[in-house]
Amino acid sequence: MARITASVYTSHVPAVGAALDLGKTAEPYWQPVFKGYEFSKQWLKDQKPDVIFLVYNDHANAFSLDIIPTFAIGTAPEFAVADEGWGPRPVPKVIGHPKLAGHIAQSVIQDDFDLTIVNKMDVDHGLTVPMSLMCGQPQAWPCPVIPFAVNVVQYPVPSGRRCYMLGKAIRKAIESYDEPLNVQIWGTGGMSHQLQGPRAGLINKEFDTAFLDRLIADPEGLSAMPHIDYVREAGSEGIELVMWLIARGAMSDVNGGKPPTVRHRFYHVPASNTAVGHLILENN
Amino acid sequence: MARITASVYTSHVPAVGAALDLGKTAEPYWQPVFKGYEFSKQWLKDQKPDVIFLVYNDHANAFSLDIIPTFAIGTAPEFAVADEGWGPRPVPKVIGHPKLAGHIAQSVIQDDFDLTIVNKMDVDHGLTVPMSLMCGQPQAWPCPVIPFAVNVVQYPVPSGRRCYMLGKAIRKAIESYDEPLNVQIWGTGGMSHQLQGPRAGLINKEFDTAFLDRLIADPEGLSAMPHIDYVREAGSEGIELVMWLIARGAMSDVNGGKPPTVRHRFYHVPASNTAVGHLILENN
Amino acid sequence: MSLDKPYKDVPGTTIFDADMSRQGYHLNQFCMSLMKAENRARFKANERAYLDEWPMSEEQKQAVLARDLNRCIALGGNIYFLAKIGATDGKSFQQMAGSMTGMSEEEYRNMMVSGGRSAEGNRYIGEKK
Amino acid sequence: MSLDKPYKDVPGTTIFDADMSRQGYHLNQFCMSLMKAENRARFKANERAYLDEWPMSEEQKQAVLARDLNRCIALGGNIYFLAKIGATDGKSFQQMAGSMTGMSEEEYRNMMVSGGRSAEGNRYIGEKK
Ligand SMILES: [Fe+3]
Ligand SMILES: [Fe+3]
Repeated sequence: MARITASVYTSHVPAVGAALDLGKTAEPYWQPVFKGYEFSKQWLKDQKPDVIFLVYNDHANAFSLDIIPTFAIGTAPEFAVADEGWGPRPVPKVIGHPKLAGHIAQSVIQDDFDLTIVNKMDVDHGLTVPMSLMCGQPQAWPCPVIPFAVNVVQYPVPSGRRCYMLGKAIRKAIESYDEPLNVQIWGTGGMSHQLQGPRAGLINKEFDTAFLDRLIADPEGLSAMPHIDYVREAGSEGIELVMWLIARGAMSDVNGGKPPTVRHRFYHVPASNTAVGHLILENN
Repeated sequence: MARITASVYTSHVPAVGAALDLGKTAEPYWQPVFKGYEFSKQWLKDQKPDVIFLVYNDHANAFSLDIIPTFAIGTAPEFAVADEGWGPRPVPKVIGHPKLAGHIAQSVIQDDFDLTIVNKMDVDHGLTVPMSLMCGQPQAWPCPVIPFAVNVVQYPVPSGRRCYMLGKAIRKAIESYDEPLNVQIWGTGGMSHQLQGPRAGLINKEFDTAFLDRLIADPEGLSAMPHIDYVREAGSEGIELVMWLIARGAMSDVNGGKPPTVRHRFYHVPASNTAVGHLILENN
Repeated sequence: MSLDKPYKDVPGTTIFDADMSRQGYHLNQFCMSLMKAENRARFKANERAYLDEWPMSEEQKQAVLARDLNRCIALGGNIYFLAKIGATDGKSFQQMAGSMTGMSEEEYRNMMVSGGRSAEGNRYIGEKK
Repeated sequence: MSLDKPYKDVPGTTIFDADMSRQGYHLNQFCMSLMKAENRARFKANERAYLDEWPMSEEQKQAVLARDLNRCIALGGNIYFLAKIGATDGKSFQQMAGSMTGMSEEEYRNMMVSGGRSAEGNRYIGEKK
């Protein structure tokens, strides 16, 4: 049977992708950011996941206001890299895993999550920046990726609790898949940031630190935090952090297993307008 | 405050639309079908709803396999009539109610239903045939309509239970809307039919009759019926009947109020490949 | 996949699930393309050439050319998509459905007028009719 | 609408909810159109003429012409959509965000390098800073 071996959490700041693509990683401004992912790149090479289930949000690239799915699962064989207005990032296209993705969709919908199934979707920096941070600049990504897009653009976004419960349903789905796959689940976005209005530039290190602490030790309690706390404390775009709860809900300890090992933890301010947070949890 | 005054249930057979559009309603084959809606047309005129919340499914017209939302709510100001392959039906375009639809979306998503919000969508016979049956052939539809599309094409479709609970959430949303609107909720599709394979043409009058009886008297129990019973007993396309449970879940009696009055009930076989069922329940 | 598929034992019936959808993706998207008058005209002018524009399997193309809807469904086609072929051919939904049953058009129509196909004997594969 | 909007008391912050989305629909869809190089070129050649192709309000058009992102947001714009205008103008996300704060580009950048804007005094409208 397939199993979830680890979860990875990371910001997906577009400027990080630009810094990488433009060869600026050694600049003093960017150097500390990329240093925080050095361990992670080696770790991923060693772990050799067969599939990454990658939770992210689209930023008005694949989905306009014409159609706004709360949860969209990508079941296509491949996904092109979106042109976000300055040409597509020079990174490999994303190879999907239609069979596992279809299986997850079938299982999770039967568990009363009202997914939208998507067979044609360009993936934006929300997905490609985490891949770049974790994999560097390879010719091809190391394994297939199942893109899972969450609406965090138009309010109301799904609640933290809903995301956490969805993670549990995704775990159940993956663990009922017949092939012995090593699956990782990644939650991306955040940490504190606000991109709009006179309050733009908000960063709340205390909030972010507490969020990381609770994500590790008390995800169930953390999942009860209402939207307004994210907005007030972590900025209007800090709401992206609800997506981390999907990955966390899929871990063993909250489904009757053992506590995970914290393999890596990193926090840095700033990257462009944003606080960068990163965490790796391994199941035991 | 807005309130749900009644629910309407009806098949949405495309051939019924064609019969109407081609002036065949007086033919012996079609006459009994349209006779079953004579009461209903007058009733609707008398009721003068301000808005109709219309639950239906798209039949591979608005949504291809590129994107398959489990639940999609139409929040646009208007919706064009789909060209299903032989030109759009000669019926009025559908005027939406963006403000109420947006309100419902906001409320229902916060109640953990993972809707897809749609601002551009052509509506097919699933929506327009019920409108024609209930309104005849007017120059404009008598009131705004909020289209609510349910995936019943690609399995797994949402469970009956999920649909029923969604109806309750929709009721809560509508009843929290500030304007004093008279809102009807319609559930469409069904009854027993199968359009594919050697078993095409299946009709199960006993099942349909029992379904109507239970929809009236025991909707909660009925909502527990698993998909396989629909498929086995009512044909592969009989699964559309789960949509009726959304409308039923929005009625007063299952939300702490009084039992509804059965204003009208009709059943006829056949219309093309399909058993036609129709029911009007009024809240008290 | 180890998900339950309890619908596998219903006779003469194919449930369009994730597996079928994956298999039939290009077949169904080809059907969808027939919603445009321009594409219908091109398809009618040269069916084979039009089909060759789609990454469908040869089996799927043959099934479309033969208008063998049962075969199309076995290969991942869904009836609501396949109906676009029928619309292109000027067939009604009743003609299409009937064509899958092995009955003549008249036999099928008569069966429907007489109350349709009974569920008796049609619930389980191998059930005594 | 009588739904709770607890986010109305957060200073300098507009939550893009159903009401804002309805108001800003055409403004945001205009922004989305700038994802195509061809449309960017047409917009740059004659901004006013391009805007006039969209059923936006005059206020919305003026806000776009003035690159007044705060005004755009007040009129229903969403920052991820508005970012397409910035991309067309060759502005970074940091330049765009900074332009809404009343700070110079350098001041904003320095604030971010020094740890960003504090949440202290920025949680509630009217809160003492
Ligand atoms: Fe983001
Ligand atoms: Fe239907």
